[in-house]
Amino acid sequence: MKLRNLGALSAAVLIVASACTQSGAPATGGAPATGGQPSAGGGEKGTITVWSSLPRQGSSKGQTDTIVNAIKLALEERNNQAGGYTIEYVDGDDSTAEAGQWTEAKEIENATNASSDPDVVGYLGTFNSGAAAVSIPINCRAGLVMISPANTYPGLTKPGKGEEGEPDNFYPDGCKHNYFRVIPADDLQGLAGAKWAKQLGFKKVYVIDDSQLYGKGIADVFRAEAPGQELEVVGNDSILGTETDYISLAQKVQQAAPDLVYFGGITQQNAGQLWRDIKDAMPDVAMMGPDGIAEQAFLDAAAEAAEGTYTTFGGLPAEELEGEGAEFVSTFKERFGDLEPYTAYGYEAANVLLDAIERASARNPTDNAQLRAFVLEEVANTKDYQGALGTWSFDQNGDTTLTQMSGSQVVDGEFVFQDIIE
Amino acid sequence: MTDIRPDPDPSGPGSEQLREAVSTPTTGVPAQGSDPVFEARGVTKRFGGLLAVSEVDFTIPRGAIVSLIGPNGAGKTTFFNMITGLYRPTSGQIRFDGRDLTGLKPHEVVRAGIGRTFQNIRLFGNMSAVDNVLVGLHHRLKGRWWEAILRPPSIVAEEKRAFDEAERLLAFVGLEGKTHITARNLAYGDQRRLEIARALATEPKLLLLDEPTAGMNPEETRRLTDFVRRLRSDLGLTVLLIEHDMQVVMGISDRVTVLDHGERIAEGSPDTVRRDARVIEAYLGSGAAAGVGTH
Amino acid sequence: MDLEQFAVILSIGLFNGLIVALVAIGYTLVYGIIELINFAHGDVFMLGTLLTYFGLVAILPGFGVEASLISALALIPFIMVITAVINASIERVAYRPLRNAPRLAPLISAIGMSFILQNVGIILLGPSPKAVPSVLPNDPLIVMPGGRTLISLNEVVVGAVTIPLLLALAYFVTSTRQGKAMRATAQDREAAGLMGINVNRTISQTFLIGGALAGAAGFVVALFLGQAWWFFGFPFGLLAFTSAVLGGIGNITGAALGGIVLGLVKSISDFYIEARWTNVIVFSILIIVLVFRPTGLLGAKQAEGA
Amino acid sequence: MLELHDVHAYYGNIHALKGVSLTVDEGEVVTLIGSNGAGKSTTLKTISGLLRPRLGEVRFEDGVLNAVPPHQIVSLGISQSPEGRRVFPRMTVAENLEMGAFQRTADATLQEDFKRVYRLFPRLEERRSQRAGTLSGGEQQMLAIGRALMAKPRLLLLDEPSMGLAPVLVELIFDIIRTINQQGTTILLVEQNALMALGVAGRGYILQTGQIVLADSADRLRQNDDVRKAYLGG
Amino acid sequence: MAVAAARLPSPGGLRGLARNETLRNRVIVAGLLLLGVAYPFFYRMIPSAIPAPDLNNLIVMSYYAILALGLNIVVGFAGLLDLGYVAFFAIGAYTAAFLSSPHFDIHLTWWIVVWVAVAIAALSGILLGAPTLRLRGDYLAIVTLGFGEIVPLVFRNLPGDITGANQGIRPIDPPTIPLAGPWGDQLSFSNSNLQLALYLVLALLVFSYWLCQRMRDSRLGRAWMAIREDETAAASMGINTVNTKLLAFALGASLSGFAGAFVGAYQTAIFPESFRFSISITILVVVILGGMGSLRGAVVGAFALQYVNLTFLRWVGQYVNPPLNSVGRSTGIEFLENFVLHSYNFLIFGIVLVVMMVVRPEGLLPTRERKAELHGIGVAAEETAATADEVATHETALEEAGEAVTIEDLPPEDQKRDR
Repeated sequence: MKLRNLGALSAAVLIVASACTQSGAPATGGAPATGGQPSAGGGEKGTITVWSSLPRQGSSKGQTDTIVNAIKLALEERNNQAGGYTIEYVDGDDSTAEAGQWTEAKEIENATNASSDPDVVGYLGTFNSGAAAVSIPINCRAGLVMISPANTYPGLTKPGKGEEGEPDNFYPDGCKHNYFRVIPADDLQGLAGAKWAKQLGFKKVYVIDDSQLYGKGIADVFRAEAPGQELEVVGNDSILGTETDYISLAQKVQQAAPDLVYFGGITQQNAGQLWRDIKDAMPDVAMMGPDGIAEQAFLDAAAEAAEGTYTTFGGLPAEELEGEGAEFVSTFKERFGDLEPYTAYGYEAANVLLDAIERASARNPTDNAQLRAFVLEEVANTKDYQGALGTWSFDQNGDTTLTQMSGSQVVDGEFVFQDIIE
Repeated sequence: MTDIRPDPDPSGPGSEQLREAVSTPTTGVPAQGSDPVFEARGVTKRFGGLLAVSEVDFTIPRGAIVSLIGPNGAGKTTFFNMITGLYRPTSGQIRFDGRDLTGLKPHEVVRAGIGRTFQNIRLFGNMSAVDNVLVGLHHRLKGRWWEAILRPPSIVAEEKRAFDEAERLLAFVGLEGKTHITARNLAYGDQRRLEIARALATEPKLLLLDEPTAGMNPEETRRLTDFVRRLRSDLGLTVLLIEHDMQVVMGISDRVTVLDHGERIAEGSPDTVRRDARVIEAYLGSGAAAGVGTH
Repeated sequence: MDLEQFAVILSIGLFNGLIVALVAIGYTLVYGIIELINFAHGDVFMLGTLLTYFGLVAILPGFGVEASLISALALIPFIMVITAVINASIERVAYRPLRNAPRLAPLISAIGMSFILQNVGIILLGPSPKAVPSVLPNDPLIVMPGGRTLISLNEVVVGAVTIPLLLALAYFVTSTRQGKAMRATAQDREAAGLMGINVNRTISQTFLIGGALAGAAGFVVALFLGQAWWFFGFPFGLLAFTSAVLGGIGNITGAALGGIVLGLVKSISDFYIEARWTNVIVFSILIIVLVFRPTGLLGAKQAEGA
Repeated sequence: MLELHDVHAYYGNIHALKGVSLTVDEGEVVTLIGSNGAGKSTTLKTISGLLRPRLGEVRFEDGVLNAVPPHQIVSLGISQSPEGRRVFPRMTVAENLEMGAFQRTADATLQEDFKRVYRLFPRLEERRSQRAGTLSGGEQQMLAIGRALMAKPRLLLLDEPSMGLAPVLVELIFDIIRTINQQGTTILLVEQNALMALGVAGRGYILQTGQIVLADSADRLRQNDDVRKAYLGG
Repeated sequence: MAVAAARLPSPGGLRGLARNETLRNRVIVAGLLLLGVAYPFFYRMIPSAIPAPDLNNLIVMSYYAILALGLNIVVGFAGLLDLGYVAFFAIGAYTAAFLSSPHFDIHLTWWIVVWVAVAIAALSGILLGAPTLRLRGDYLAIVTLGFGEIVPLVFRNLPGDITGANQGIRPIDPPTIPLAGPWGDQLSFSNSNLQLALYLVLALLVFSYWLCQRMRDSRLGRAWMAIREDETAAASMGINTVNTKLLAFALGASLSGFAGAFVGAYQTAIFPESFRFSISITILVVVILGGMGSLRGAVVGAFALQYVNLTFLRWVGQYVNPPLNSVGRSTGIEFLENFVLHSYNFLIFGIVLVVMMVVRPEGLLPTRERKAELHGIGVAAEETAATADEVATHETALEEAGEAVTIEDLPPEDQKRDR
């Protein structure tokens, strides 16, 4: 009996309470759990928060360490201030040690916590395209802007390039497009890969993907573009990334006798093992992959099997940057050591956001909720931006207008820049 | 099958069902002989190459107390397990109360009216005494799983009646006041009694007792023997015993069947069996024939 | 169908299966003696790959020895001893105090140990797989008329390490005094104690043997697949454990057989179907086998009392 | 030879033995009688080291056994045929016997003892390579006793050797017990079947709820009215 | 014997005690629920020095509690070790996703979908159980483990237009209640409104708890426990063990479907990758940590584990990480330099599990029976075939000496039947 009464009571409370919170500011959210940079002094307009959500554990850690450092550098250069606000930075982690990479639950948790905190005005991330697919809708509903330094899955922004219904279903209930990226998407990279393969003189290619959003997407583009580049696709395979070995798969590849093996996927999906087993079976075959394997972790895992591997990258390698970019590279090297491919993109994403905050602040928002809305608008208005990556704009989809791709090859255990692929 | 109805007068030793059984003339004492309630024909059980029970014919007259004896490994327990549905006979037929039981599942055998106890007491050790008996009542209750959740009045009443019935059964076997004691914490003799109460709760017409006196001292054994007699006289049950204690067997049984190496080597009244040369050779030994017995 | 290709696939499956068998036996030995699914066993194997890695990149160079096949083989006894001791210590710490607890308690404690070992792997090696210096040449040894390699040198080394270990174990268990003590302890611990068998020592011994086999398997995998990775314990452990159950858990021959069967299933499925379906196929086979043979391929029939 | 002095033993916090004192002299057959739950098997477990006494002392010859682990007690010369036989079902008869001699490595007299056991139990010799689990109950009991003898004990502990056996076998087993004793092994016999036990034993102890309530010669115990009533069924 | 009987409270007294317990329990439950309902209004005022969970954490704790209650039916009540419970979770979540998302362009309201998810999860429980339930113990465990691996893999490997493949399914429609007038047009129970989502999951949790409690205290509950204790004896008492075990599988799975439907709608997205083996293990650990068969244990276990995982370790990390990191920087030890406490959550769990099993194997809130089994009253030293008789033996000894352990001998908190 008691229980039943209580149920009715709580139902009533629930309706009233939620009606209240619906109309007012959301009464939910989480205090930042991770420590950020302590604010120096404190801006006259108060403190606002910027999140990043990146896989801080697992094998992407090498990459994300440098991205976080780049973000911190960008903040330091502005003394943790933008538009009169003191910026608090939360270094969010969307991975778990046990998974060794990003997980949906963690990404959802981050997006939920960030978007429900009214002081959060920007969300830098994500690293993995799959993670973005999860957090874009959450942040979109809350009107929180996202700038990714690394997502390359086309469907996140480009109609007709991803799955059916994309990208509209990332922006549900007509919420305002809140997602931007400073890196070119994979439709360009997949195409670049195919173009480069042709330039390098390959004829027959075997395509393997890691059955993840990013890897499969890029492999699909590569497959689709191959005929146009006079490449014959002689075989196709998907792996899960948790297999113990690929010896049998290597046999299958060998039987198809390609002169190039293209892998759409990332290091963390067991790329090293795949490389070793294929190289064991076919020592002379050439191998190519996207930026997902263009990192130190791949070299550690594949070792000598990595030698000669071609990688494409959706942008320019650090050493090819000029002007402001070159300046950044030297400062960063001095402070933190070597750069990874995405480091400069993390720096650029942070700066774009901070500049947008300056402009939004100038519009004198009444409260942080309005500031958040203004920041979103100002990020979208980024035009002819002169940054570390050059001069570029966001197009109407939220993509960068930069389309330069670069190709590298592993020589003596290091990625060596080879070519710019237009 | 008798429904468990509310008992207006809980003063008696047993429930309505129990008293009903006493007053039913067809199951009175000792209307045996003519009317076999249980019948096994040519029952055989093979385990791989091992012939555990071979072509055994066996009948139990209604209302009788029958014992099954034989050396260790003679196939007694295997035979028991075939009756109760734990094993399926390789060949042969088992009939009970006009029904063919061959190949039925254990719970179907119970529902047909055969209850049992185990040689090495198998109570639900971590459940209370009354819950053990309630499990015995399980198949006589009607509550379905959704009714367990919704608890309509009929189920609440049924549970109440079942609880009362269980308490009456506990009292009947002499466990009054031990309703909520966890079974494993009961004394050895009480565990034996509880096992019988649990078996009685299944409302058997035939009760199978597997070495009920194992581990009891002579005094306890005597009490138990009396109790088994009461089962027949008060409840009109037919009883089949497996027993090693020849004093019990000879004292209580109307008929004795002897198994050896899976075959029936003798059957008849205790006296006949005791004098049977094959039985003496295979089982009893000369001392027993001379009347020494094991106790 | 290309028969030569099929032969190659079978040979790959066979050698993979031998490695799995080594790990599987560790599961089955422990299960046989204390009826525990030792979840941590796969991770002890993983530590074997780790030790091999450190042995080749740090220890050997530290002694000024060049990493080669011969010097690597010299590492085996050390690795086996270390993993054996680790495994026995796990038993001492996490299972022995639970000897008389209900079945699930040591199982949970085993899961706990598995978590601990995985994290030790992460701490020691970092989160990414690390390439093990390749000292194991894969020169073709038996080449078929069509030109394909049936058996290569590295596979022979796998066989040369695993098969003698399997045979030695079989001899140990069936014919030596300690092996018999192990079997007796498995069948009736208390009675074994009454025979003068030191039960605790015998159980420790079982863990030592299981751990040593896991270490050897870790060594072979590190060399054969060329990687050490904290995550390896899970897929290998799952495969090995499934092999043990498939063969009839507790039965050593069964575990070896199960390992080889699953090795074959895996290579065939990887090649003829797709690698990502392999686990689905492996587990479907397991379920089907168990539905029709509830105690596994070579499992003991339920004892029938008469 | 064996002396228990005021031994207290517990299962968890159940006080199972409450000050048991008894002695067994060289060459004797002593029986311990009691109803189910009186603590008979517990007493034997305490002697063979499976259970540690919390108080009191177990002395064998000149040593105190209290803290000696079971496997060492066997090498001191005490072996036990446990209740319920407990043979190793998936090992052969010969292997079971071999396990009985586990503490005696590569002893030259081992073959002698095999012969002795096979002489006592010819059935076991017939079935030496059969798995113990496939033996009948009586054969398993013989194996259990034979296995205990393989340790060449000076003191043999027999726990309920007649349990679950057909009368004809009970007699056989007791005959063999007598023979074993005549061959020079001291025996402590725990039995439910008090009549038979008192038939072979010289002395007996009556154990009740963890305490010795009566100790006397077998003959006098048989005459004792209380004993008759409680344990002899008459 | 007479002594023991005299000391026993009368059955009526016992039942009276039970009634008081129920009343007390209800008051506690009501209090906790009120706290849960009020929490969103004040938790942001809690000073950061107190590690208070945020709403998302509370929601995760709650749906883990539902999952644990479901698995508890299978493992705790019926004694069947299920290592692949995540499969049913996946099935529930996918059902919800299929029926209310643009994936098939079906947009049923969640309030209907949740029941379909429950039904389909239950059905798959039966489908898995029917051929495999005759397997015993660890064989059943490995078969369920295999099933738990297969199901997410199949969702992941099938073509995208069927299951969404590796990309999962998104967006999933959140549960909504249409509203009119000044409050906006609808209430949405998803991660865009954590407060409402919390209320929804709490309601589901209370409902699940109530279901489990009712089932346990019924004919069915007794049958499950009888099977857990001794399957052969249970069959010999007229229990159809196959059907009863199937029912345990089905009802356990249905709660998992319940949680799955909620999680899909709450996250508005699902991915095959989320349904890993570690989820099955985590839920099992919750059940055992809480105390097998104990309903309160399952709930408390889930809250405790996820609280430590999601809130507490981070909070501690705030204080522990920076000094360790600076030590690492100054000493050059990379491990310390990059040390993040909560990333070692599984290491910490591992240690907790081992220590817990060694020190307190019956769990945090064991049922009376389990506690009795493991401590004090009637502990047999050996788990051998003779156990029952052994214990009986020693009990006899005690009882005859007038030392029988009766209910009154237990400390007061043990007298209630954890019910």
